[in-house]
Amino acid sequence: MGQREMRRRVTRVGVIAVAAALLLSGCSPQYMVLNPVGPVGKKELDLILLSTVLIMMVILPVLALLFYIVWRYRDKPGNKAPYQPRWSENKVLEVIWWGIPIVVVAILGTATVKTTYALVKPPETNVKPLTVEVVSLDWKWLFLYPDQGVATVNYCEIPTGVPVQFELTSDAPMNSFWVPQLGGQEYTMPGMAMRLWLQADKPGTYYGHGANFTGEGFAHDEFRVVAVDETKFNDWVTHVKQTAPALTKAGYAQLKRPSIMGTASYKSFPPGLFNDTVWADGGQYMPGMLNDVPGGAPKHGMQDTSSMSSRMAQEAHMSS
Amino acid sequence: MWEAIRQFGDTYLMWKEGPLIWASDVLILLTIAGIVAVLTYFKKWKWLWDEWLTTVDHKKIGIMYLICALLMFFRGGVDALLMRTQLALPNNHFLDAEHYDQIFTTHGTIMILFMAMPFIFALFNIAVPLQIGARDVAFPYLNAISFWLFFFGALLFNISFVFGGSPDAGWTSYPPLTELGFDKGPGENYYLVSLLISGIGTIGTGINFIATILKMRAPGMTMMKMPLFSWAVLASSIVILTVFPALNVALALLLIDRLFGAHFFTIQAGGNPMMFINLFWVWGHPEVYIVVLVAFGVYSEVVATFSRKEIFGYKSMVASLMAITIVGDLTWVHHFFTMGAGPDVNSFFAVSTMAVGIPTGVKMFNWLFTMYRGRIRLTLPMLWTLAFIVCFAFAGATGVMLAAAPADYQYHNSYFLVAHFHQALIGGVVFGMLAGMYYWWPKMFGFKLDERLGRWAFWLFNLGFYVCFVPQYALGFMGMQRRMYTYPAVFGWGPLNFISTVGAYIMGLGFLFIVAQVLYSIKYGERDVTGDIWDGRTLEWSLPSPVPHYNFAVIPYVTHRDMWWELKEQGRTQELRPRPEDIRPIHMPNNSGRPFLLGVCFFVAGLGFVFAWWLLAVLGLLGVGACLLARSFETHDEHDVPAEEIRRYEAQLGRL
Amino acid sequence: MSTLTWEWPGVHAAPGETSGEVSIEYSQPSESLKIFGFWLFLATDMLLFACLFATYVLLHTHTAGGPTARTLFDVPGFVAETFILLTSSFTSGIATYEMRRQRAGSVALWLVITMLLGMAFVGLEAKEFVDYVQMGATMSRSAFLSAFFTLVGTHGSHVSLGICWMAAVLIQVLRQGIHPQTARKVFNVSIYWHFLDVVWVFIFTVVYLTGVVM
Amino acid sequence: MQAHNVRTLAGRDKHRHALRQYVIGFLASIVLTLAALWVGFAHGLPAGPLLLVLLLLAVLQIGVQLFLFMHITEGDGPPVHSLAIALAFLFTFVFVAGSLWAMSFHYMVA
Ligand code: HEA
Ligand code: HEA
Ligand SMILES: [Cu+2]
Repeated sequence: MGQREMRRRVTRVGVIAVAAALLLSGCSPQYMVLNPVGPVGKKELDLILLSTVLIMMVILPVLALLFYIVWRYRDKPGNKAPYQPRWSENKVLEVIWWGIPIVVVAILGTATVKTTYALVKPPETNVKPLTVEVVSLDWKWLFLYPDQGVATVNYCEIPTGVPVQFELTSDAPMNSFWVPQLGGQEYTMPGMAMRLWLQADKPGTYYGHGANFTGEGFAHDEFRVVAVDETKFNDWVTHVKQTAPALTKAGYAQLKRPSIMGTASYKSFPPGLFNDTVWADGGQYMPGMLNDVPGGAPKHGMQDTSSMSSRMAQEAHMSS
Repeated sequence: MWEAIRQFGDTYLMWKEGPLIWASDVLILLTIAGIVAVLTYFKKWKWLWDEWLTTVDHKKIGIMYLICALLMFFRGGVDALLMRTQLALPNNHFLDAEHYDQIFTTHGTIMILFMAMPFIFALFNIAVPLQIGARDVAFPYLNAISFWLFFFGALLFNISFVFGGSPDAGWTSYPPLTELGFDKGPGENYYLVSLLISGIGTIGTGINFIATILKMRAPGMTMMKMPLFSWAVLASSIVILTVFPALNVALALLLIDRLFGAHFFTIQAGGNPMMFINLFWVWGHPEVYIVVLVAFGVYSEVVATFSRKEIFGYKSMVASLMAITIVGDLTWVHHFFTMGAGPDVNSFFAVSTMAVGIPTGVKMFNWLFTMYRGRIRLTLPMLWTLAFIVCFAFAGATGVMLAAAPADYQYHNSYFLVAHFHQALIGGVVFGMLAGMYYWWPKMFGFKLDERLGRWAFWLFNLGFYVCFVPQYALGFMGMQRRMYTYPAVFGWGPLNFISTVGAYIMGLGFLFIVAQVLYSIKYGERDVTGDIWDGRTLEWSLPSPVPHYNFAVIPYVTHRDMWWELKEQGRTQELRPRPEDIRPIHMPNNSGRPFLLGVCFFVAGLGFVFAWWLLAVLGLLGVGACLLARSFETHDEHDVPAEEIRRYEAQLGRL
Repeated sequence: MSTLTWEWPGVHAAPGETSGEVSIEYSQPSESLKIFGFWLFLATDMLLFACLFATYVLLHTHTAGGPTARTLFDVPGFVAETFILLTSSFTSGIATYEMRRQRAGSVALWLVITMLLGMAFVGLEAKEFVDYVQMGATMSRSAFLSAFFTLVGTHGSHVSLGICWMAAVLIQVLRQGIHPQTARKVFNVSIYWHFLDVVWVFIFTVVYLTGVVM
Repeated sequence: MQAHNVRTLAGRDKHRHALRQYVIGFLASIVLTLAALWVGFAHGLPAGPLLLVLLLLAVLQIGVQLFLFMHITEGDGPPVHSLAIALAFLFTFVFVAGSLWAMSFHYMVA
């Protein structure tokens, strides 16, 4: 094969790859990450775009240079381009290319740090936030509304325009709570209560899924976040309170068994269920938790070893 | 009796599992029978033992690593094709969840630990002693041990599929999913034990090559005259030394949890599963630099050779290697930005991660400017190198995008990540290993690999690569998670997945061309009569191909960086030919069967640990102890090759 | 002579360069190479302990209602272990010193003393472990105890291995006297021993002492 | 074996100097340990400074072992083994401190 032809092919593959990437990542709503509906997702998208632009500003010239050099200095009889086999040092050039990446990293680093700190705060401060406690189970998602007193499985209603404080834990192997259109994910870990701020600005039903592998049922570990305006949200709460059954301790134990299920709603749940779960899975040792409890003593359970062995029995049961 | 056999078959041989397992069983038995038959028919047992199993010669050990790496590439590749077949269509049921989980786990583990690692060790062994003008590595016996530990570790991992069940919790194997409470099978034990065994061997290799490079260079070869590939191996070995202990500790602690009921990572009795994740990535991130740095070394050699030009900015190249070595060890937390360690932690590790891009970028520019004002020959090694620059620029770009912590909250565990790391691992490491293989193949075997078939392989593999992995970036933006064995149709992930699968098959085709190329070239490949088939620059090209077992009849005195090329320029190549009167008897290490035996003992002990068959474990460990003691009492492990013999041999090669 | 040109920490004295003389363990390239390899091994071993220490520090308060460091550790016991190990580090140093003076008999004697001290240490530690287990403080009682037994046990098994290795070296010294190869072995085994002492100092400080006083 | 070509060491007092090093090292290690015990038990320092002092004493102990016992400064050729050990200390610090920092989760929901 001639070298020219080969070169053309290199170019073609490169161009197709770039074009495909650009075209595909279009504005179609299928691209959830690129079509955020809340301030958190938007901030993250901004950073994604900034990083893409910055890095492409370096990468694309590099590739252009590559193609030019290979074409110009190919080993072909009669090539008139200069040949200097000992030209191997140039201070100015080297300073330039130590310098360019440093500048880019400095810019991107600053933006990253800013966004990182911004995302641990509520996206909006003058609206009273809603708190939703999330427990990932094998293989379903339990949402508890401490202020409303209701609970749901595999779907989560939230009011639009209100920052939502998700408190995350797991009562199964570690998972990750991800609603791409609202914003990035965070792990749900047994024995820990993590915080994730999200907010929906537009009503709609948004896809959510466990993002960290949890075993056999992982592919079906899906849930939905339903954003509605505030009055509809309140109506929904009232509706659940009137029509749904209660989640009992026994019901929770049942729920915890590994299984795949559809959605469910509960008009109430055992008080302190979230905290109990965190404590039972080792929460007493987590540094953040100690602040909460004077003297570091746990609020609930998990002091005597009998409950520990019962947990082991439960786990053994779960795996069988 | 019959009942007992049936029960054994059900529990360990998994006869109930169905055709996939039966087919594998049959395949394995046939392979073993075939190997035994061929060896017996050609009366090759003694040859196998004397020439290969007991060898301590770095060149042969290198070749054995290479063969294993290619075989494992095939195994991992078949896993990949199985996965891609399952994912081609939504709601597909070609594989069930259980098998899919096992397959992505073995795919990832094998590709990184049993394909990429032996591949880099193959190149370490083949090239380093020759490049620096040494007769062997610093510790040839240890080198053999390292190989056999890797070999038996890999064997143990591979038999899991047909004997007891494969691990199925991902190559990262996070607890508590991998704790006994959730995962009772022996599969996870296989993962832990086999990685531990090969991990010990890897540390041996790291020690060996640091010692070799720092202490065994030919006289006159100062560090700043050393070829860049050897520098890269030094960098990679330093990383091995600093981080492999972390992997071994993580694995050992999880094993202790599983076998002895401890609570490091359980969620009862105060265990903290996050610590495993932390320790795993203390190793896991630098691990990717362990492999890619070696590839960088290959590219540096190839670019200079095939541009017929000195490497540009040698000192910067060395500095950037060392910078990546150090800074690369400080970035591990970027694999769990989403754990919520807080903005301070995330900010620090985000910036340190991006900082690795700085020295890497310097290398990119230096490669480019090595070609500038050179004369570029598009041979196979050079083609793979050029393809690398394109591919890795994007891999690095997406890496830097991932490093922006808040953006990573959106990419993490999605197909965007899968695409990033394949681009880095394939575009960075696999391309580099193939470039290195093509480059040094004539040195190893005395003939060149066929260019025409090689070009087919190259274009197919490259085309396949982009068709396979570019759509995966898009899938990431569409919210598709990794490690899903199936997905519904509603999200529109189907078409892109289908394209991706097609790409994977094209890559498979490319791989088949490589196989064909090797087979074809064994018969018809261009023979290398000069020993310098590429017009090379460094010392290894001053030797005949294949290299005599003592490497250098007379150790050269090095005066220049690209010594061989320099002498060629000045018409002084004769100086690197041995003169009869300079030839002295040479000390060479003796062959030994003990490293192989040690490997067997580790294997036996390993099997004991996997199934908690304690007697077997103790027996194996006693064997290990016995081998070590025997070694300690060995006083004479070298022999002299008489000067006369060397003279005769060199004369035969036409060098005297 | 190398030992002797040492003046101040950080000042490197390359014996070959300064006086034209090399101490015996460095006198053959193949042996001095092995010493270098062994230093590298010590470097990785140090990082192995680093990971175990990190795990211990993270988990040391995770007692799951079981015994805590303060209630468990027996002060005279670990103080005795510490002094024994410190002394053995000294005696193994003397073995090196005698090795450099090429006195095989004396080397053997000091190695034996070191081994005996080592055995006493391992014995005490084993007794300590048995006591704890009898009190119900087993490895599976709590994460703290898992980490404790693993960290201290790993050190203990290093010491035990060191004793076996030292025995092998001892036999060779007795049989063959001091020559570059045996000298190198004596040197390596004794830097290994000092290294274990370094690790112990940290176990003493981070595990035991802070465990009982903080 | 060239065992006997090796020149035996010159000068008696140089030997004595080496021996003195070992003895000093031994005494230092004992004294440092006693000091640690004393600080720990007899002195009522608050937790932070106490830990600091104890760690400082431990670091001094390392110095004793490395320089007085392990001959870290000796060798043939450039002191690369000292460099290796220094690097190991650096990464020991990085991995321990880094791991504990990453695992401290200060921003959890309390
Ligand atoms: C050989 C393998 C390899 C290599 C070399 C890299 C290189 C890099 N990787 Fe990648 N990575 C992996 C293999 C690799 N990675 C794997 C296997 C995983 C996932 C494992 C799993 O979860 O299973 C992963 C995951 C991974 C993550 C975690 C994502 C997540 O889990 O959510 C991150 C985040 O920061 C990351 C970043 C980077 C960066 C910044 C680099 C940098 O080193 C890249 C540097 C290169 C460049 C930047 C390009 C060249 C430079 C220039 C042309 C100059 C201009 C540069 C600048 C302006 C900066 N990688
Ligand atoms: C060096 C490392 C390396 C390499 C080279 C590859 C190569 C490939 N990988 Fe892999 N991959 C990983 C490392 C690597 N991978 C890791 C670490 C993971 C993560 C695992 C985890 O999540 O735990 C992963 C995960 C992973 C996934 C994600 C699975 C999931 O999350 O669900 C996918 C999916 O497409 C994939 C695909 C491929 C493909 C198509 C190739 C191709 O390049 C393969 C090319 C094909 C061949 C070389 C085959 C040749 C064989 C034939 C032609 C024979 C054909 C015969 C029959 C089919 C019988 N890989
Ligand atoms: Cu990484």
